Amino acid sequence: MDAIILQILNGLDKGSAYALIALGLTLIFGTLGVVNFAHGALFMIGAFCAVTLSRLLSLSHEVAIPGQTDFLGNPATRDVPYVFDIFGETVGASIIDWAVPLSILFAIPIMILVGVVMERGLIKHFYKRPHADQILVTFGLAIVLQEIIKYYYGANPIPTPAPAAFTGSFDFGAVIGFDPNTIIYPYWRLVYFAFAAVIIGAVFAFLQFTTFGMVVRAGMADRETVGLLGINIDKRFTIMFGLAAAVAGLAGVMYTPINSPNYHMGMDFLVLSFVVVVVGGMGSLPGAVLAGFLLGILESFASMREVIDIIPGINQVIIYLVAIVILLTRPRGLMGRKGVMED
Amino acid sequence: MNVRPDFSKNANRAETAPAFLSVWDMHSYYGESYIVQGISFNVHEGEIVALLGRNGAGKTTTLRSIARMDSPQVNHGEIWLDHQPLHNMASYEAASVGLGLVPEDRCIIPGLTVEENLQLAQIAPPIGWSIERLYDLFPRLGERRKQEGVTLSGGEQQMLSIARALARDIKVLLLDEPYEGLAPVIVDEIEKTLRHIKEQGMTTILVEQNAIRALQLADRAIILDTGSIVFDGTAEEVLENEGLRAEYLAI
Amino acid sequence: MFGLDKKDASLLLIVAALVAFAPFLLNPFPEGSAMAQFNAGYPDLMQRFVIFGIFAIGFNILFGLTGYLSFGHAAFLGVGSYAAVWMFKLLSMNVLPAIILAVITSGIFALVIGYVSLRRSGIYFSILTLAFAQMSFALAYSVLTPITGGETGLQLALDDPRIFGSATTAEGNIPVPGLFGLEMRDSSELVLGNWVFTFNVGYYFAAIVMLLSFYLAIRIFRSPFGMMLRAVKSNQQRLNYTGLNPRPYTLAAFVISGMYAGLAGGLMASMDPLAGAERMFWTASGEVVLMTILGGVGTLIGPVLGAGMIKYMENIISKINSDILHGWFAFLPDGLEDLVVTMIYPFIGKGWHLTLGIVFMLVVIFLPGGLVEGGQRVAKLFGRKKTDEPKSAKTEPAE
Amino acid sequence: MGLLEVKDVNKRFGGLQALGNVNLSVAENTCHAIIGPNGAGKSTLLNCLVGKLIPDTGSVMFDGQSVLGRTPFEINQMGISRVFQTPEIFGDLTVMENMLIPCFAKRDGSFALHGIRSVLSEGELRDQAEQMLDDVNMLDKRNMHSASMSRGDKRRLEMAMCLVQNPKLLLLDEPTAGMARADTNNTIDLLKEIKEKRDITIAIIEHDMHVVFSLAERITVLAQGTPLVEDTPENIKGHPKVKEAYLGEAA
Amino acid sequence: ASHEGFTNAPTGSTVTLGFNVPQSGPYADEGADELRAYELAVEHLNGEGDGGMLNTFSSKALQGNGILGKKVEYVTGDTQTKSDAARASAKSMIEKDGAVMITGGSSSGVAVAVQALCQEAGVIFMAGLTHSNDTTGKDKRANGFRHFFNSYMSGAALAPVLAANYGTDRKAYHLTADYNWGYTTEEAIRSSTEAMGWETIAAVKTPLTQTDFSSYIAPVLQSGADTLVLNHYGGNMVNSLTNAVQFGLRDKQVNGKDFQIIVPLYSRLMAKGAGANVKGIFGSTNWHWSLQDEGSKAFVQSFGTKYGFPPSQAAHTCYVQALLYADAVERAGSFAPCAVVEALEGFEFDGMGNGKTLYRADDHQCFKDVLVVKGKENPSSEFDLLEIVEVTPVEQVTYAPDHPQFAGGALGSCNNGA
Ligand SMILES: Nc1ncnc2c1ncn2[C@@H]1O[C@H](COP(=O)(O)OP(=O)(O)OP(=O)(O)O)[C@@H](O)[C@H]1O
Ligand SMILES: Nc1ncnc2c1ncn2[C@@H]1O[C@H](COP(=O)(O)OP(=O)(O)OP(=O)(O)O)[C@@H](O)[C@H]1O
Ligand SMILES: CC(C)C[C@H](N)C(=O)O
Ligand SMILES: [Mg+2]
Ligand SMILES: [Mg+2]
Repeated sequence: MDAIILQILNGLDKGSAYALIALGLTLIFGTLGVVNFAHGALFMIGAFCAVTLSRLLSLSHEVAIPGQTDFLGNPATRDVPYVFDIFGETVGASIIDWAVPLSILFAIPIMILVGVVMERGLIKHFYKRPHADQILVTFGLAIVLQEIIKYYYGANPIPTPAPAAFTGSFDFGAVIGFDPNTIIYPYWRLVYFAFAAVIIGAVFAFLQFTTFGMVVRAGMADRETVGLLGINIDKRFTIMFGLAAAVAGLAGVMYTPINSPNYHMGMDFLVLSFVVVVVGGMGSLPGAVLAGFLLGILESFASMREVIDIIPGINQVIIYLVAIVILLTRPRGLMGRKGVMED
Repeated sequence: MNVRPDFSKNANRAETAPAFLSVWDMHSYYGESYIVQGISFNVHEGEIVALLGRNGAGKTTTLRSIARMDSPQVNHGEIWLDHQPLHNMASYEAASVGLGLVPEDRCIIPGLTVEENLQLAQIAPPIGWSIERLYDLFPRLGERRKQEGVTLSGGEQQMLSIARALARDIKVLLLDEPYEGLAPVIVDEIEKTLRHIKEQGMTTILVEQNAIRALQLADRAIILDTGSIVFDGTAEEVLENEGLRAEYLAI
Repeated sequence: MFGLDKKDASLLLIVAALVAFAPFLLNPFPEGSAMAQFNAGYPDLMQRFVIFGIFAIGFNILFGLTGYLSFGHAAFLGVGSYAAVWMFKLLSMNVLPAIILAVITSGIFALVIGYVSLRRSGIYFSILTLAFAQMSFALAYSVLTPITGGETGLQLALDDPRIFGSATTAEGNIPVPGLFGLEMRDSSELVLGNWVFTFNVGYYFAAIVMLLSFYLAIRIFRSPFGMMLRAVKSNQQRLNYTGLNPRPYTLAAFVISGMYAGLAGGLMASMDPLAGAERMFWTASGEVVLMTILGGVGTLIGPVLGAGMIKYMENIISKINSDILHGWFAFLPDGLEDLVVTMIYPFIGKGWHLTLGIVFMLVVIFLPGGLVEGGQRVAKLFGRKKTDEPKSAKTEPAE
Repeated sequence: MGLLEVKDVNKRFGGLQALGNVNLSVAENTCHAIIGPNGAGKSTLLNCLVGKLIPDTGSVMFDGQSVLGRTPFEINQMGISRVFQTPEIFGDLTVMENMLIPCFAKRDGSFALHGIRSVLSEGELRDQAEQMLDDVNMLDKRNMHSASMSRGDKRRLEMAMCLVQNPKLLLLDEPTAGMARADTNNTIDLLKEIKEKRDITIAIIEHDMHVVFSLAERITVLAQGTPLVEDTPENIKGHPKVKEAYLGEAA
Repeated sequence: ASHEGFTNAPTGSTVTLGFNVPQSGPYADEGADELRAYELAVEHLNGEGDGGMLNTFSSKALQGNGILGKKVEYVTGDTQTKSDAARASAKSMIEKDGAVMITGGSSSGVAVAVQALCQEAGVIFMAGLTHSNDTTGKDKRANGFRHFFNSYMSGAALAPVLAANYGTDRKAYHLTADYNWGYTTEEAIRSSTEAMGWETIAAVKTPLTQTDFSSYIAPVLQSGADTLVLNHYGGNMVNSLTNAVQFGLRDKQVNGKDFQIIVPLYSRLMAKGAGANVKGIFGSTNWHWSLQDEGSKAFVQSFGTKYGFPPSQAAHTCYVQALLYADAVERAGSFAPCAVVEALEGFEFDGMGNGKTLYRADDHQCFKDVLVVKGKENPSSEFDLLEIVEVTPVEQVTYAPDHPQFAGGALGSCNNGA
């Protein structure tokens, strides 16, 4: 029982990561109909916003440590961050400690800018082009972005921890009456879950309670006609793109404490997020979110030792297996709209 | 025949153009295919002009050029509406200064209900008839307001397309074969509607294969053939001119 | 000629000539010169050009004609390789049975996957094929290690129970694949002044297979079957109401293109008898998609050009290092030399992916029809300046 | 016993009864018109005949066999061809290729691998196709990319594609909508001629009364999903109910 | 040894070596460090720079005038950490650039694939970073040599240290990367820890492509295990370790003992990726820059001076491999692979950072001391992440050539190629 609750918790958390990444992709791919292979790169850039901010915050000057030498035998130095000089050591240290949450504020404008520039400069010209061309250009872009990050940050993962206050874990089992240590859960993952819920809710609200979503959907189905109705659809597409980039970026920022970011993390997630979006059904935001959670939970269950013992290798293939079953039983995924990218 | 270009080349169109809508020396292309080959005409305020011609003559292309759609590309020429130059505008800008096109294949937006299709028309100003008023005009649409637009019958879609144009406050209505696929009674209805809005000052260009019906309604007629104007005159002239009717309209 | 019209026949002849003289064409720079780095006329890369050409030609039969975008085609290539290597291990080192089995196995595999995946269209189809391929990869990498060799890959061993032929050579090594005594890796060199040209058995064998596949592809493109496939892409609804069943057509196209992939896989294993699971990873499937688009979707020669371009960059650009760069620009004054080298350095060697990404973007932005379109534009520049084209710009499907 | 026997067919879309107890019998080698107001269910009825929709209840017999439960291509192979209300053609293909596909379907059945011989070697089929194109006056367009034709041309092409199959029953959903008058007249002649020459049975939906009355031998009037009357053209013309519900002043 | 008739016999005044390293993909940083080491080695071989370990190497055959008087040149390639790409790259070095020796790589799959290729083509392969038993076990080849240690050695070196620190009564839970290297490492650690009394509660395979290990980590505490062994490397290791620490495993007490995590194979670059999470965690490594023997000091000095940071174990093993090859050629007096094989087989040397080392003839595996390290609690710099706990003497990690973990396969005979 406790094992099951634990895996559900895990699944919810994994699912919220999938859902959040898929959400951004759905805005571009499911709604604007652009096969965006650079979406993973946006997620990765978001994560590197956090890395960059924490680097900026810990920008330091060197102070010699008397009496010590470094590995080459030269006098050793110690780095003192400038924030220590400005705010004093305690405040300075906690600013650095809180770099990841602070990055949210830092990342939003950057990601919107990235999204808008990408759309205006490139994607705009590809709405009417075949999907094949979109694949090639966004894949090319993804490689370029990835290589730029690799050039400046190296190929190795860069640890970017959560604030100390969130690093522990929480004995959830004890709270609901199980033995201690049976259901423990890291605080940051709870934060991530809550954060995902907020973002998902906000995006839903924005698209549900304004006509924006309807206009964009209409524009995707028939740009020409929407133009005839006096609507500047290009502008809205740009906004949508900026929004999607921001969602992807924030997913990346918040993900950094869970796994140290590296330059290819976007590619690692790319295929999975396409699977989630399609299983959820093209053009459906609730579908993407639902599929994210569903696949997350099933993946968690499939990774249980008891399950692997019965079906060896099931943890390797579960997501794809479930995707196949869903797509075969439900023609347009869980909640897909008719006619979106069906040909 | 009867083309009357009434501008001199370099005059300021906004001042010299006597007309409400004027098209001057317009050339349109689909990619490399040269379709509309330099046409000029004027439409006065409150007029209904019938634009006639065989299949492939370039009628749709002309309307789409005026509405500033992405294709065809207008490589040369000027289009003025009420002292505003349309030729530099994108289609949404043209729409916002008062141009309304009812496209030939109706272009009902998939995925949206009837009502949403109408609401969509009222997002960008200027807003015209209220949705309720449109339902009064086309009660069938009112009955089907929650149905997805593309599942409407052919005729119902045509009504929706016209209603959508009227939902915006437009100065010029461009109708591309509005009667197509409509039951004769409905055609009568729409004709009445067009007369009605003409009385209120609407300017209309009507493309129609049913030339007789169109000419009965129109003040003036323009006949196109392979991308050029071969006749521009009053509707009566066409009805009286046997040769013209036989050659270009087969009526 | 060969049942082709004049245009197609001359295309085939041109390709045949290019392929036959590739050892010369790809080695334009004298040995030891600074530019020799750009020579691509060595057996392995030439083999790769034609083998990936076959893969892409086959992929294009499905994608270019029917518009069904499979994102799991590498699985068939992988299956073909495994089948071929097993044939080497168990039967004989002759490449013919290996290739035949590779084609058959991948055909059967494609039949099963295609039958299921083709129940859906568009993106749903793409994801189904992707899922099947990823499952194949994951299982081949881990659980199926006894059959596939897992991460290491399936390779020959000194104790293989080969039925026809011996387990080891006289010198105690593993025998190499061949065709009735002709070893695939045999080469002869022709030295002309400073130029060295290599003629490799394996390459010419693969090249002949490629030409046959190319010829078959042209015939398929021009056949009623090919026309039906284009009709599937254009309007399935109409096809249905015209009394034709789209499913068997698409399935046949899927299986044919799967067999092409298997053929490529079998050839790969024949040139180099090792089959690794990464061959089936989604990036490998993505690569053939990119090759096809880069060259020109639905064109005959495009996919081959795309394959060549990507493989060239992967093998040539990635091998340029700063040492070589300094060598090239040694004639410049020192400061300038360093500057130039620093500016170029990010794009070569370990930065070859960056160059690749930029090339992808440039091609698709400036040549919407891929490299073939680029070729056509060049041809137009030099060729007849015919502006009196009839009204319809496009009267025939592009090359 | 007619070639086509529709018995008690019902079809609902959610709350809407699109077809209610439709009975229809089309006799062999006649031209039977179905008319009725927009949204009456005419196209829905056609959809039930070709396998696009499955009626909720009722039976559809063609040539003594039930069509229900068969796929569209099987039904076509039985001998029913359909022209759609909005043109359905192979836009990426040339006009000639568009014509050849039905020829192959007719000759080789619903699936054939055809080996790898060239399309060009199919002289006989090409002759057939050219002949048909000539009949609809489109021979000069045979190498054109079909998507870039005007809509009237697309419609003619679609009709030619259906005719070249030599179907037993030809279903036409507003074939002349948007067609120029001259071509409409040609089409009428063509259909008449073909019907005579090839023993084709035709069921036609049209709002153009000129076409209906020139072609039809029997007319069924559908209203709100149910047949109102079925009679000869003369009687329909004078039928007061039909006049009121559908024809309006046109009659 | 024959001098004539071998693949790519150098004819001019230069000799070309092929450095085949991962330049893209997850091990790109390691590849970059390997390449730095090779460039340094080439410098030293050609008599430039300070000579590095040439000065401390026990064999004095190398003169600093290239190899056999021929100036050393090199070509580089990208393995992409994929066997296919690695083989293609190696092939082009052999076929196009005339490389007479290939070295490098950062994964056992690649090493095994390229080793087999070199055997067929008739050139020498000096493996880079490869830790799987199979490289010199069932997939060994006569033309291939490995200086790096292997899974078995990691197990043998770690077990006593673990016993001393954590006792002999532990319940271990293994998470194992689901591929060849994972299997051999799990087997090695299991057999050596079980031999000293530990119990293995479970061993769960994790997909190589996994990035979030939470669903594998979460059940560990419930299982009653008090030790977690992460048979992961690279990104897998960074992520699984980070996840394990997030789940608070290290703060827990199970069976009355502090919960412990073990990472059998450490590398400094990976430790950097995992950040503070590595503190206090045991693992093994082939070499570390803080070693104080003369060879290591000389190497760190010349590498650090050139590049500004200390070398990684990847850099070290690659540098040594390059020197060992050159030395063997020099001693054999020929580039012919069979001659080089003969010179390397059974070769004993010292002064290369790991103490006295033997290239065993039976399987071409180096036998030398193995380091047991621990994540440092208070690092003094960004490079100072690991501290050496013990230098396990070579005797303790030596095994018989027919040890079950290395069963199957045969060296075959050396191949001179064309
Ligand atoms: N998208 C297109 N690309 C290329 N040519 C086109 C395109 N659309 C139309 N044409 C060509 O332009 C010419 C004029 O077409 P247009 O649609 O304007 O005719 P029309 O007068 O509206 O005819 P109809 O009465 O049949 O609707 C035709 O010859 C047609 O083939
Ligand atoms: N898929 C559907 N879902 C809901 N309602 C539908 C659907 N298809 C058709 N209808 C409705 O069924 C009715 C009959 O439609 P149908 O298309 O058969 O009319 P029609 O007689 O062909 O009209 P027209 O002459 O205007 O083409 C219409 O009111 C239409 O809105
Ligand atoms: C880089 C190595 C030390 C580990 C690697 N995964 C291997 O297979 O050997
Ligand atoms: Mg038109
Ligand atoms: Mg209808």
